[in-house]
Amino acid sequence: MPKLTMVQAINLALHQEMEKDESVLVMGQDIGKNGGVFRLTDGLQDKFGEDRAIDTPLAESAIIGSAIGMAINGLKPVAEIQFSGFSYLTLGQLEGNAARFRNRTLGKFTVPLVLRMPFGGGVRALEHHSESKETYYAHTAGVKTIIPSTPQTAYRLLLGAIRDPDPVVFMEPKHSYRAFKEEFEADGEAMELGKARIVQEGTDITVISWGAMLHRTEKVIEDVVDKHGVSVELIDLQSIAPMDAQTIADSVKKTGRAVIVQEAQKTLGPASEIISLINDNALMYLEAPVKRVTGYDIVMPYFARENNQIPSIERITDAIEETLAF
Amino acid sequence: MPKLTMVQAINLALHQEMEKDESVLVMGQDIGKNGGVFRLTDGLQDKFGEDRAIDTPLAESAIIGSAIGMAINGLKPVAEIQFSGFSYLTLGQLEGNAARFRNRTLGKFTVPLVLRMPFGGGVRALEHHSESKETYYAHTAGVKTIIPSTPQTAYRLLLGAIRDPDPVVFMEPKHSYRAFKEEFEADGEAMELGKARIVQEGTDITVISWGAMLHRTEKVIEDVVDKHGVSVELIDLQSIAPMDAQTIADSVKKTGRAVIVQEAQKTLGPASEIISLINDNALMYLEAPVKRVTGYDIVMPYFARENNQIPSIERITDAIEETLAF
Amino acid sequence: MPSKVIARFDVSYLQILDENGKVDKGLEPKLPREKLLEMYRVMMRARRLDERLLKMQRQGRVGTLPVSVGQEASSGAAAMAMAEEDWFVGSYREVAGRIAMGEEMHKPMLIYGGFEEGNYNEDIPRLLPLAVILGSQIPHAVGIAYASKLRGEKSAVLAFNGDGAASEGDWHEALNFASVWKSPSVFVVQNNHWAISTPLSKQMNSETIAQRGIAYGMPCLQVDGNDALAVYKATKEALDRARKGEGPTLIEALTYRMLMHTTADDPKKYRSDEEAEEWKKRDPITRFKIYLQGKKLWNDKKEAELEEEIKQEIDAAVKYYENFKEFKLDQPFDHQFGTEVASLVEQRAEYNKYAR
Amino acid sequence: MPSKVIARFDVSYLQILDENGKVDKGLEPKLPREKLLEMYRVMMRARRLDERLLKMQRQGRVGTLPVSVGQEASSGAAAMAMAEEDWFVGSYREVAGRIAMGEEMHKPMLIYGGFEEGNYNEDIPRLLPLAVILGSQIPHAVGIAYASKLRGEKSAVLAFNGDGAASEGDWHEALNFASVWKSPSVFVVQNNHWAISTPLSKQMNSETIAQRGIAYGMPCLQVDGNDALAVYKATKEALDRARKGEGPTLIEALTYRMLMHTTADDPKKYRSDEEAEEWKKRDPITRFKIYLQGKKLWNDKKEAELEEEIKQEIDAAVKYYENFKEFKLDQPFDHQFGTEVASLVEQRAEYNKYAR
Ligand SMILES: Cc1ncc(C[n+]2csc(CCOP(=O)(O)OP(=O)(O)O)c2C)c(N)n1
Ligand SMILES: Cc1ncc(C[n+]2csc(CCOP(=O)(O)OP(=O)(O)O)c2C)c(N)n1
Ligand SMILES: [Mg+2]
Ligand SMILES: [Mg+2]
Repeated sequence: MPKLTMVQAINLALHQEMEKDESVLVMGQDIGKNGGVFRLTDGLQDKFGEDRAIDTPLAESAIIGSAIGMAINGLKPVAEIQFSGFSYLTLGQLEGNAARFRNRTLGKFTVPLVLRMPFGGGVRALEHHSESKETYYAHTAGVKTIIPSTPQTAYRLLLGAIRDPDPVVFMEPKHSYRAFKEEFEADGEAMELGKARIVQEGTDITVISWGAMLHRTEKVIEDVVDKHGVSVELIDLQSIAPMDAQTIADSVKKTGRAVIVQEAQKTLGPASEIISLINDNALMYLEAPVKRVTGYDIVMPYFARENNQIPSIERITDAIEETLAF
Repeated sequence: MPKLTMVQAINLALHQEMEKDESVLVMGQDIGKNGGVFRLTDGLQDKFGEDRAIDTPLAESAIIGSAIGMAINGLKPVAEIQFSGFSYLTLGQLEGNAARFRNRTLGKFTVPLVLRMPFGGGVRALEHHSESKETYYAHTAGVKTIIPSTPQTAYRLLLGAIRDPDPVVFMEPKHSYRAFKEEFEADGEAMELGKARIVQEGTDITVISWGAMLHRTEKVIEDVVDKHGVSVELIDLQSIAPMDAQTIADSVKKTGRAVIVQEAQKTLGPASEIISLINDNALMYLEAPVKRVTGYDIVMPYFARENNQIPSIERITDAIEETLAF
Repeated sequence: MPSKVIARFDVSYLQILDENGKVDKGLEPKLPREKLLEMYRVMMRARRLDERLLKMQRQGRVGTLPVSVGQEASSGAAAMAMAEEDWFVGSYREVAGRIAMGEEMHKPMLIYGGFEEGNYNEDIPRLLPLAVILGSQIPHAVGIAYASKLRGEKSAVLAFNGDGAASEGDWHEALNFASVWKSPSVFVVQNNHWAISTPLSKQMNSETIAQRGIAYGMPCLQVDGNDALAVYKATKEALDRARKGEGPTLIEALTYRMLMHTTADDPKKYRSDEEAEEWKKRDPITRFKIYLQGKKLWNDKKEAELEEEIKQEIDAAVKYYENFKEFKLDQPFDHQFGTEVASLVEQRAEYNKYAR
Repeated sequence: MPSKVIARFDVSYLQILDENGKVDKGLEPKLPREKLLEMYRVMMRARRLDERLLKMQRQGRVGTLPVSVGQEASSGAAAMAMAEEDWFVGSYREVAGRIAMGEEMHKPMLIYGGFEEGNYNEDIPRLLPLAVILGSQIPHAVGIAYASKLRGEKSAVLAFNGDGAASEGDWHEALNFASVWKSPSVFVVQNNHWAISTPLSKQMNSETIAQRGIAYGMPCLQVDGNDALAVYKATKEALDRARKGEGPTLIEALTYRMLMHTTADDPKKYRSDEEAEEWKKRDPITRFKIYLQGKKLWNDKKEAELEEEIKQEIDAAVKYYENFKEFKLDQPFDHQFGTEVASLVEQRAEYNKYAR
């Protein structure tokens, strides 16, 4: 298998799953001929036709709203929102309907859909194109919220999301879309949703991150390990909701220290829940306060200042070193 | 001054502020002749006319969207969303525009508006009428999120919200609308936004709540104090964002124990941020894990089962007793 | 400003049975006698069910609820125009339409009693539950229709909303999608002149709601929504066209909300009794009864029999509802997800510890 | 289905200057010579600015950006119809309109260079910044107009959006509000036939966008958007009516996006070169130049002088932009709230510790 970028991996997952399962379709703005503004859906319309790779009119709420109807009536739509900054327009339908149909009808009508969207900064984009608002979705009972970090996990998690019988919000860190390639198994195997992934085992400190921040954090860890000779456990959260409390607690019980790196704003970002889960399940093992390196509680700045809002190598390094030294 | 309910207190605040400041107006569905479905705006149209107490067409996004325009052009609109369950339709405008205009234009265009909405359960209402989703707003940089708990604080906080130069989401615990009356000072004084309120000082444990849950918690505390002779500090959070980290930390440093009672679902409810702030500022003072009593991570059930989703006297009691005994 | 006209449009109005029950023979649909009798029966069952629900609410046996009194033709006759394979996507003021679909009478009692169990009908596979978020059901209708069409099924969707809901963004987005997709769907707007306390004049500034169809290049018309024959005929033709692949239709059914918005509402605060009295004369049921009588299909004896039958049906439903005590407390956890979620297993245990 | 027609509507089209620059004398607005020259100047400045921006983007000196080439008349001439006290509420493809409002050329450079500082003009109090969330600016326009009207000011709002944005729910909700409120506002839809890669035929299924006005009982018309005179005349009349209290108008300006959607887009993936070539013949600037020449208001010498003047203006803007280095790093904290917030004071300190 050649090495693939995350864009290629996601595209491949869509190709394979649409081939395998007739009820899967993709839809969204410019996803057909144009292959999506980031080319995630390239080639799908050519292969599966306009009816299964639908260029929709420009209306986010109706994209998910009609996808809900399709899902109720036997399809498995994978809808793309062009940038997560426009996905807040879908929250009425997502919270009010996608998340509720199963429960509302005691399982008679269900909504197996995937809402895909690129998110996050670092690509010199315009206003509204660089947000990290996974909290909106993770705080929505009845919806699963997934963020992959590598081509391989993006592939497997997307397969898992499409095959999941319930609505899944699938947020793609666009900074990692083409940042690197990876050796790759395209074996059609899905990854279970709801599980964090231990990227590297360690005993002195637990570092938790997800999406594009994971890679920045990995770099810091290499340096920290080199410099201080410590043993770091790195966890890729992957599933923002449901959150894998067990893996987090097991790790912190072992290391006694934790740092969380998130791109989202501080107040009520996923780190808040991680800290709370540590409080619930491993507080007495903590040897230092958990540190969170996050965006500030400000609106995402335009790109000239954006890098100061996104956790930097320096901030992550300081947080890890301070926590180790506490 | 006669005793007033929260409904009357809010109504009075609106009357006084519209009288005092010509640029204040109210708008929303059925808020005019009908005085709002909960009568919060009763009498305002009679007194100030249809142009300053506007019955809008039925469209939440345009209610806030047009209110943003009014605010940009010199008015101070107080817009009502009939139930918070329909407020998610406003998030696109709220996050994308209300929260951003000041920053986007370096202070040239600002959006002093208030978005009022009743929220929470306990009133045997229909689906979508009993939610507690303050997190959506509290996680939105550029917006303040306020929840009053008593007639007096509702009055003062609403005045504070209307006079605030930025968008404020004002969530009213409808279970407390008419639950009790209170002796009342209608002196036109606003309360500063962003501050928690110490309802009762104590030294053995800190209990934090807000909105309707505060009253249920107060009852439990009376019993616990009676039974165990402990000293409890009760904090009314009031301001979900910005959150009053100082008051929380000071209290926990003193007591070493904390319980949080929230109606919202568990994952990423405000309690998660409170726990994180305790972690950040007072972890080493903790003698027990912070306990949170919350809604479960399920869709709000219809009212026959709703009481099991809302923190009950028993659950709150157990949480406090367990934390004391830890 | 002088310039050239590049497009012309018009909106038609259909009435077959006038307010006095007089029928326009030229327009009268040729319906079998059983269908006509069934239409009357559906409307009567809906009316009596509403009346009983109101009473139950006043007695505190169920919670807040809306009733559909006066709107029995605009949803009931429309639903009777459906084919077996069609879908029904309603809002919450289609009691008659749901009854026409076969919904059992204890279902709304369960819903307004606070039980999700009222939201599905095991044997009615294409009847969606109530939609409370106004307008949000309309995109669902379009998606359902899309799926049927994609599979090549001959199935259409009949969707409902009120005059107020037509102001919502979702409504616009969905009608546009339907038009672009040539979706096999029919949109009935029950224009009952009020959205809670908001009159049409504050809801919109156009002569009809029907003309919104023009915006989407969608066939549209206005019908007398209290005239079961007109509603039936317009809906039937639209559904047939939808199934033939000719795309969607917008039907505005002019009707009136004869009672309060919900039991929590007091119309005296905002509208005159006279207006409501005026509309009583246009009652869809009375009118239809006169029509049946004129055709010698109905008489007092049959009326009495029907009343008795309905009473028994409703009594049985009430009984079912009142006996619905042994409900499963932790049902919300059964159907939160279709897969097991560890945190919810834990939370269910806590829930069950305290539930009652 | 036979029935009676209850309402009729039509949609008109206005063109004054045809594709060859021939003017319809009967329709020609009587504009002073200076105004005509200014109109040309505005369009030319916009065109050249766009071209320079494109070049800067290709050189990596600014980030992704959209240009408005081909649409200079539909926003520029419309803005020139405004009165001093009117508001301009745009989207992002109104370079000419903004220039007509007096925006300085370094402003867009700052925006696409990643600086919020490009978003305001100290001396242009009623020009709103770019709106990126499609359609979301339209309710703002309605609210701004409401406030002016409430205070009894004679001021109208001119709002813009594209053909794609007209599919958004906000657009529908806002136009309905405007109509109900008899809002002094004018909505110009720049129908440039594409929304990124989505052609009109997949965006809607109706002959015109103008006819959406019928849905709201709002006067509406279609104009040749590449004809500055038609755009000007239609907008002027609509704004005048708005200021007189006669309510809003919907204007569809037929135009064409001659280049890519943004610099990140490649139109070759989805549309034919021929289509774009066809539209080049309808260039709004060429046409207007022929008109001016016919009136003896323009010649090659003036053209050369104007080009030189514009070049200098743009060079100065680029210089300003390139010197914009000393920007305040913690600006986001200055304008997050109008009051002091304790947590942000703390966070600003951390930000400043790491910022660069
Ligand atoms: C999105 C949304 N906003 C507000 C409400 C509250 N609400 C319930 S019914 C109603 C009026 C609906 O009017 P209309 O659409 O005409 O239907 P009708 O009640 O007349 O049948 C309102 C405002 C709601 N259910 N959903
Ligand atoms: C709500 C929203 N959805 C999606 C986008 C992404 N997007 C930016 S421009 C564009 C196409 C807009 O087309 P149109 O309204 O016709 O304007 P034009 O670009 O042709 O001027 C899209 C889909 C957006 N900015 N906002
Ligand atoms: Mg109505
Ligand atoms: Mg366009």
